[in-house]
Amino acid sequence: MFLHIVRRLGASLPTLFLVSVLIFLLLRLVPGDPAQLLLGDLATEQSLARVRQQMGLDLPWPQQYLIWTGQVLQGDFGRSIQTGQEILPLILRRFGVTLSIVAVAIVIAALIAIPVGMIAAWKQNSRLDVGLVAISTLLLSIPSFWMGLLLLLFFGLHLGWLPVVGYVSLAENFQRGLLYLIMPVITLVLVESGTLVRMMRSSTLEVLRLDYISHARAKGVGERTVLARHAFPNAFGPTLTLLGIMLGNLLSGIAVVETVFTLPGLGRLLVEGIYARDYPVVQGCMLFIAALYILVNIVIDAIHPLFDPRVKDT
Amino acid sequence: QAASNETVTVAMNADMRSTQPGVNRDGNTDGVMMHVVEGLVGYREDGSVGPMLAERYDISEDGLTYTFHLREGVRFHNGETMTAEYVVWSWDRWMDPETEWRCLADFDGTVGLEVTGVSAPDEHTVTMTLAEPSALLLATMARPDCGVVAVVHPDSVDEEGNWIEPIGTGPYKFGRWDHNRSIELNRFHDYVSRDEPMDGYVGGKQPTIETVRILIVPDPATVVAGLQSGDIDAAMLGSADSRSLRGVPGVELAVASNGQRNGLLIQTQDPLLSDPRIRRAMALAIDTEQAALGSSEGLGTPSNSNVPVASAWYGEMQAQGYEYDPEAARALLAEAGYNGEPIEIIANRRPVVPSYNVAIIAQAMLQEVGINAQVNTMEWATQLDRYSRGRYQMMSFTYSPRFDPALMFEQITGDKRQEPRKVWDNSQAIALIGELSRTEDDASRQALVDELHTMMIEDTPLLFFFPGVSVAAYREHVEGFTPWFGENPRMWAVRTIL
Amino acid sequence: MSLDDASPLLAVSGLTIEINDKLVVDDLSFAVAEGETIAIVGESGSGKTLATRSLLGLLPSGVNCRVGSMRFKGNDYRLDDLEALKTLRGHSLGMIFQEPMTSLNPALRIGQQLHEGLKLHTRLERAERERRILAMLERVGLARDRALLECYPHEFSGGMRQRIMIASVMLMAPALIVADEPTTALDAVVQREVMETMLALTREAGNATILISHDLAMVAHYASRVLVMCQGKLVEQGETVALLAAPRHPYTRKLLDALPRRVALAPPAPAEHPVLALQRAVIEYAGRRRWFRPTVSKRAVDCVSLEVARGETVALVGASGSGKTTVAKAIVGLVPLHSGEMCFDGRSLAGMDRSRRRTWRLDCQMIQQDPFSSLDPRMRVRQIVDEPLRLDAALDRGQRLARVNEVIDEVGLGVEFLERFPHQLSGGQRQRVAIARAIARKPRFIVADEPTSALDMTVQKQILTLLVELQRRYGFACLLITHDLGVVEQIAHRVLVMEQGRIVESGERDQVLDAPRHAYTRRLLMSLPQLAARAEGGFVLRERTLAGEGGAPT
Amino acid sequence: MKRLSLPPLNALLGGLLLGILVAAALVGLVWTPFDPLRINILGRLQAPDTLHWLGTDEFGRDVLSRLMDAAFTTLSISLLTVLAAVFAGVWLGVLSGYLGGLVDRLVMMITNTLLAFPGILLALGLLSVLGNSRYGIVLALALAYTPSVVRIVRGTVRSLRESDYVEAARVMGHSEPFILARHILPNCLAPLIVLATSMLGWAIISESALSFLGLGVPPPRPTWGNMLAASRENLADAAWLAVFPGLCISFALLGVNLLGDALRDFLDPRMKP
Ligand SMILES: Nc1ncnc2c1ncn2[C@@H]1O[C@H](COP(=O)(O)OP(=O)(O)OP(=O)(O)O)[C@@H](O)[C@H]1O
Ligand SMILES: Nc1ncnc2c1ncn2[C@@H]1O[C@H](COP(=O)(O)OP(=O)(O)OP(=O)(O)O)[C@@H](O)[C@H]1O
Ligand SMILES: [Mg+2]
Ligand SMILES: [Mg+2]
Repeated sequence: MFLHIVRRLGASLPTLFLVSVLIFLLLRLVPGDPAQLLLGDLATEQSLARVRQQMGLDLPWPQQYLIWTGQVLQGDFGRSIQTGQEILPLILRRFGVTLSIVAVAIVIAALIAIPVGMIAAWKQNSRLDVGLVAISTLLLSIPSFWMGLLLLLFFGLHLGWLPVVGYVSLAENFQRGLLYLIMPVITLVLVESGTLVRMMRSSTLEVLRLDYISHARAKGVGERTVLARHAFPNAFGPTLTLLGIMLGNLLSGIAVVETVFTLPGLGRLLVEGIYARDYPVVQGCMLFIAALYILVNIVIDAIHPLFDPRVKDT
Repeated sequence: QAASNETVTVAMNADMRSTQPGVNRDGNTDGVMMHVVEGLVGYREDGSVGPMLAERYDISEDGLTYTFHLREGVRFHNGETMTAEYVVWSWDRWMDPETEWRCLADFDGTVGLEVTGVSAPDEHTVTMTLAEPSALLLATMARPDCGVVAVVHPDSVDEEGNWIEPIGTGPYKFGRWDHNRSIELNRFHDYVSRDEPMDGYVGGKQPTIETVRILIVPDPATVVAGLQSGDIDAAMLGSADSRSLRGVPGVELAVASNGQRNGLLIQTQDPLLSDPRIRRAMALAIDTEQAALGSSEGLGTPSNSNVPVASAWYGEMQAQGYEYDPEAARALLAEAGYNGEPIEIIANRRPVVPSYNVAIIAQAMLQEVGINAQVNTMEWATQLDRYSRGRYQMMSFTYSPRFDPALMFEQITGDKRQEPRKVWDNSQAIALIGELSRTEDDASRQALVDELHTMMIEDTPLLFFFPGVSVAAYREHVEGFTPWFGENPRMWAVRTIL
Repeated sequence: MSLDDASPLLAVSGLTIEINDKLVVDDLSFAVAEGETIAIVGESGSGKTLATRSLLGLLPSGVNCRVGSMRFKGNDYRLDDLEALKTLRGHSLGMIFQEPMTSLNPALRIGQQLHEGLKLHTRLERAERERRILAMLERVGLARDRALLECYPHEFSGGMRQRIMIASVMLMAPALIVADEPTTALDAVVQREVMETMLALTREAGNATILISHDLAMVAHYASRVLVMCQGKLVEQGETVALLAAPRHPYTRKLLDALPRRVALAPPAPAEHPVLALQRAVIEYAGRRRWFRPTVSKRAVDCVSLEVARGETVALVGASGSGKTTVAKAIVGLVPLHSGEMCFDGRSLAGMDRSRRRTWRLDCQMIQQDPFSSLDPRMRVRQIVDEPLRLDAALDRGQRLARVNEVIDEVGLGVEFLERFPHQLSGGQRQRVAIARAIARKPRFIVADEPTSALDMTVQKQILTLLVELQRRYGFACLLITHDLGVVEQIAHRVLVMEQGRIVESGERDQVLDAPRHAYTRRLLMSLPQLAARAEGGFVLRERTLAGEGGAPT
Repeated sequence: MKRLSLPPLNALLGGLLLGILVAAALVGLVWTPFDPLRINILGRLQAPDTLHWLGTDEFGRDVLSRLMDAAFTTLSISLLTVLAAVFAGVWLGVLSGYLGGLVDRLVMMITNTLLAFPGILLALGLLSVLGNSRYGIVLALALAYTPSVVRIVRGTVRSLRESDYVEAARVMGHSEPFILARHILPNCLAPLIVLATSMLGWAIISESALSFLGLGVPPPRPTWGNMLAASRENLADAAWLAVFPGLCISFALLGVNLLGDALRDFLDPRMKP
C-alpha cells in the first residue's frame, strides 16, 4: 500500500506542476503591486524600485518562476514579503490550527452522521426518518458563516459562555485551547453532518435493497448486526469518498469560518496573502493546499479497499 | 484583570511587519515601536515637533548646524546608559543603504534635505550639519514612519549587522511576538521620564501597566464583541464600529480627530474632469457637513482643509471651504455642457478607513445635482495600484497622517508626468511647498500654508471632507486610553483600576 | 411422502399480500412434508418470491400488509408477527436467493460469512466450525482449502458464488430450504451442476425444499410436487407426474406449451451464394497498454468460418466467453476482423467500395440480448422503430410513419404502443420493439444475440415463434446466438458449437442434437431437461439418451 | 411503520420557497418599494416598521428593496454560473469521454489540476485577476465547477458509449455525431440535472462566501452575501440586517435542496411506474 501511495504521488507530479504554473501566472496577472502595498500611499519610485529588486520582483517572470520552483524543490518556500517570516513554518503553523478544527469536526460529524444516516435508512419513511432528513436538509441549507455568526451571537455574546476573540493553541494551554475550538468545530459539525447524513442514508438505502442483506437476515442475523456488519462497510464507501472531498475542501476552504472566529488558520493566511499581494505566501499556500488535496484523495483511495475489497481490482 | 495595572489587552487590526522601526513597517508597526524606541525629537499632540531624548536643541544662524543636547541618565532596556556615541551609531546604521531604511532618501539629498555629517563632540552632545538650510529636518526626524530615527543600542543587531530585536529607550521593552496572534510589551522599570506632562509622542511618560498584550484581531465586529465580553480591554476603532458600542455597559468611548484626511481624489487629466467647472460643481454639490457626519457616525469634524483640524497649523483660513450650493452646481454643469456621462468613484471596504461610506454618500449627493456618479468598490491592493498609476476618474481615499504642513501638501502635490500618483499638478503650488520646507519662521510658514489652502480650494483637484476619526474604546477599568492626532494607542499613559 | 401425511413440516394458510391495494398474493395455502421437495412455478410477477419471503418475514420495505398463518414443526405462527418469524430464520428456515452476484456481501471474506450462521445457531468451537465449513465447501464442489475462506466474493465466478451461498445455508441444516430461482442467472451447464449439488445435499440431510422457478421442465426433474401460481393465486397443484400428465388449469397448459419442442422447419431455398460468409476470421482484443511492456492482445475468435444462406437460421452455441458475441459484433461491424474475410453475397467486404459497404451495413441488423438495455430509455417506441428508417433516403416522413405502423403491427403490438416509453413495456414487449426495429428496413441479414435469454418461458416461446414467422415472410438470413439448446431446437436449421474461440462442431440441427460428437456439445445437451409430449396428451419427463454418453459434471 | 408520502411534499415546499424568491427577484427588476441604492442619512438603521418592512441599513437604504434587488443578482449569478459550467463541462466531458486517447488525457489532466485547486480558492484567485465584477464571479465560479461536470459527463459518456442501445444505433448505420446528439447526450441529462441543482446551491453559497470575504459582487450593488457581510459591523444593535439576508440565503438553499431531492427521486429509474 505504501508503494502504491508513493506511485500515485509520483503520478500527480504533472498536476502539481500545472498547479504551480497556474498559481504563478494567476498572481502576476492580478493588478496590485506588493511593493506598493508594503510602502503605502507615500511610496516613491526609488523606494519601490528598491523593494522590488530586493524581492526579486524586477526579474522577468520565467526567471522568477524558475527561482521559485527551484527553491521549493529544495524545501524552501521563501519569505513573506509583508512580514519577512519564513513561509513553510508559517504555513505549517497555520495549517495546524485549521487541521485541529477540521479534523475534530470531521471526526465528530462522521461519528454522528453515520449512525444517524443508517438509522434513517433502516427506518425508511418512518416519522423518525422524515424528521432526520428534514433536519439534515435544513442544516445543509445554512451557510457556515451564517451559522458561525449566529453561534457567536448566542454563545459568545448573549450567554457569554465561550470566548469570542483570540486563539490559544492546544499545545500552549490545552484547556483554554479547547474553549476556542468549540464554536468553530460546532459550526463545521452542524454544517457538514447534514451532507453526511443524507449521503449515508442514501447509500445505506441502496445497500439494504440488496440480496446479501436479505441473505444475512435469512441466516437469522439480528438487525443490529445486519446494519453494523453487513450494511455499514458497503454503504460507507461512497460516504468515505465524500469525506475525502469534504476534508480536502475544508482544509483549504474554511477561510470564512476562520474569519468569523478570527482563527489564525491557513485559509485566512491565504486570503490575507491575496489582499496583501504577498506572492510567496499565496504561492506557498496554494501549492501546499493543492498537494494536500491530492494527498488526501490518494489516502482516501488507499483506504477505500478496507471497506470495499472490490475496489482493489480496478 | 487579577490586580490593577497587571495586564491590559489591546486589539490591533493587523499584525506588525517587523521589529525594525522605519524599515519594514506600516502604521501598526509604528504604533508598537513608539512604545519601545525613542528619537532625539518627536511629535507633540498638535503636530509640532518637541524634544525627546534631546534635552533641547540649538540651530546655528545659517540654519546649517543643529546641536542636540542629550538628556542624562537615560537608559537602554539592557541597562546601559544612552550617550551621544549611540546616537551616532544609530544614525550611521539607518543611513547605511544595506539597512534599507525607509527614510534614507529623505536625508541623503535625494528629495532635497541632505544631512552631510553627524558627530558627537562629547558624551551628551550631537551635532548634525546640513548641505542647505531646511525647515524639515526636525519634522522628518520626528516622523513615526521613519521610526523617529530611533536611538537603539548596538546589541539590537548581530555581528553581521542583521537586526535582532529593538533595544531602545522607550517606556516598554519588546517582549514576545506570536506572529499574527499577539505581541507582548513589558514595562521598562528603569524608564526615566521627562518632567513635562505627556504631549503626543513626547513629554513625560509614566508606564504603569506591567504587561501590554496586543491582540491581532482583523475583524472589527469581533473587536466589538471582544470589548463587550471583556476579552479585550481597549482598542482604537473606526467610527462605524464604535457605533454598536454606544451605551454598552462597561465600555467607554472617547473620540478625537487624527491626522488622516478623507476625501475624493479627482483625476484632473480625465477628459471630462479636466474641466475645472465640473470639479467645482462637484464641490458645490456636496454638503461637506452631511458627508462628514454621515460617513463617520456623526463623529467627524467637517473640513475641506488638507490640514487636519487638530493640527497646530489649522486656523481660521483653513475653516474656509466650499459652500453647499446645488443650484450653482447645476448651473456650472450646464455651462460646462455636462451631459450625464458616467463618472466612476473607486472605493474600498477596508474596515480601517471610511472610504466606502464617503463614496456612497458623495455619490448620492452628486446624483442629486445630475452627476451620474457610480461607485465601484475594489480591493485595496487594486485601488492602490490605480492610485499609483493615476488610473481613475475619482477615488475615495484616505491620506495617512503627516505632521508637518509641508509634508501634508507634498503628499498631494506634484508633477503627474513624473509621479502619476500625485493629484494636484500645479507648478505654483509646488514652488510654494518648496518655500514652505525651507522656511523656519512659524508666522511666515502659516502664511504659506494659508495660501496653499486657498489655491487648493480654488483649483479643486480633490475634495477633503473631514480628518480621520480615532475612537478609543475601552473597558471602564482602563484609564488614560485616549485618542489623539496620531492614531496609535499610547499605553504609557494607561493605568487600570479595579 | 404426500399431502395426507398427518402433520406436515410446514402448512401455510390464507397467505395474502397486498401492495397499494393490489393483491399480489391472494389467499395462498399449501403444505410441505418432512424431507419433501416441492416446486412453485409461475410466470414472472406471479408472486412466488413474495409468498416465500413472507415465511421468513423478509418482505421488502414498503410491502407489509398481510394476513395469514403458518404451522411449522407443530407450532403456529402469524405471518405478520415479524419477531416470531425471526426466531425461525437460519436454523429452521433457510433461503437461497436468485442472484449469486449480489447475495454475498462483497465487503466480507467468505469465511466470515460462512462462520456467521454457525456462530449464531450453534455453540461450536471455532476449529470445529471451520472443519465443518471446509467439509461443506468440498461437498458443494469447491476445494477443501482454507485459503478460500480468505477470499472475497468478487474473486469467484457466479457458479462458485452460488455454491458458496448454498454451503452457507446448508451449514445451518435448516429443516426447510426455500430456493428462489437459484440458478436462473447461470449458464446451462453450470445451472445443472449447481442444481444437482443442492438437491443431493438436501436429500442427504433429509431437508424439505421449496424450489421456485418459472421453468417447469427444470423443476419437474427434481420436485415431487408442483404448485402453479398465476397472478398471485395458486391455480393448480399436484404430484409432478400426474400434473404433467394431465394439466387441468389453462395456465398450466400454457406453461407446458411453451416448452421447447423440436419442430420441423422448411429448409431454405437453395441459393447461389450465402448471404453472409465468414472465412477464417480471427478477432483480437487489444490488451491493456502498458509503458515499456509489450501489449498482449487477446484472441477472442480464432479462425472461424461460417455461412448463412437466405431464409436460413444458423445457431451459434457455446459456453459463456466462448466468443459468440464477438463474432456477431464483427459481422455487424462493431469490431474489426484481425484477419480472415467476410463476404456478402459472395463478394468480399474488403474489396467493396464505401457505398456498397454502406449498403451492406444497412442490410444487416442486430437484435440484442437484453431488451432492457438495448432501447434508449428516453425515446418513444415510435422514435425507436423510426430510427433505422431515417437512413433510408428514399422514404419521406409519411412513408416512414406508415412503415412504423406496419412493422409494429407485424411484431404483434398495437399502434397504441407507439407513444410509450421502454420502461412502460414488459420484457417481452420490449424485445418485440427491438425486433421491429431490426426488421423495419427489411434487412437481408439479422444477427440475434441471445434474443430470449432474459425472458421467461412463455414469452420466450412467443418471441421465437414471431422470429420464425417473420423469417418466413421476409426471408432474411439469421445468425442466432444462444447458449440454450431449447431455442436451437425450436428455430435453427443448422448449429455451430463454439468453444474458446473456435468452432468445434457444426452440422444440421437434428444431427448435432441427436448425435453430438464433441464433449462440450454433449454436456450442453445433458444439462437441458426435457419433457416429452405424450401421445394421449400431457407430458412426461424424458431422460435424454445420447449416443456415446461422456462428460460428467465437474 | 406509517407511510408518509415525502416526495410530493419536498417538491412542493422547495418549489414554493424558490418560487417566492424568484418572483421577488423578477418583481424587483421592475419595482421595489424603495430605490435599493438610495441612501437616506437621516433614516439610518431603522428597525423594521410599517414603512420599511425589513428595516433600513447603515445608509438608510430599504432592506426589503435591497433584498429584492439582491435576489436577482444572486440568483442570476448562480444560474449563469451553473449554465456556464454545464455548457463548458458538457463539451469537454463529451469530447474527452467520446474521443478518448490524447484528448481525454489532456482534459483529465486539466480537470484534475482544477480539482486540486479547491473551488473557492480558484474563484478567489481568478476574481483578483478578472476583477470582482458580476461576470468575473460567474466565470470564476463556473471554472471552479466545470471539473465536476466534466467528470460526470465523461463517466456517463464512457459507459453509454458501450451501451447496448448505442451499439444498436451503430449497427443501424448511424454516424457517430448523430448517435452522440441523439442517444448519448440526452441520457447524460438525468445525472446532469441532479448535479446542476446541487451546483446551484453551491453557487449561492460560494457567491455569498466570496462577498463575505469582500471578493464578491462589489457594493453598492447588493447581494445577499455582501449584505450579510456588511451587517456584521452593526451586528449587536441591528440584528435584522444579518437575519434577513441570512434567511434569504438559507431559504434559497433549502428550496434548491428540496427541489433537487424531489428531482433526484423523480429521475431515479426505480421510482418510475
Ligand atoms: N418491493 C416491491 N414493491 C412493490 N411491488 C413489488 C415489490 N416486490 C414485488 N412487487 C410486485 O409484487 C408482485 C409479485 O412479485 P414477486 O417478486 O413475488 O414475483 P415472482 O413471481 O417472484 O416473479 P419473478 O419470476 O420475476 O421473480 C409483482 O407484481 C411485483 O411487481
Ligand atoms: N471489449 C473487450 N475487450 C477485451 N476482451 C473482450 C472484450 N469483449 C469480450 N472480450 C473477451 O473475449 C472473449 C469472448 O467474449 P464474447 O463476449 O464474445 O463471449 P460470448 O460467447 O458472447 O459469452 P456470453 O455467453 O457470456 O455472452 C471473452 O473471453 C471475453 O472476456
Ligand atoms: Mg422472484
Ligand atoms: Mg455474449
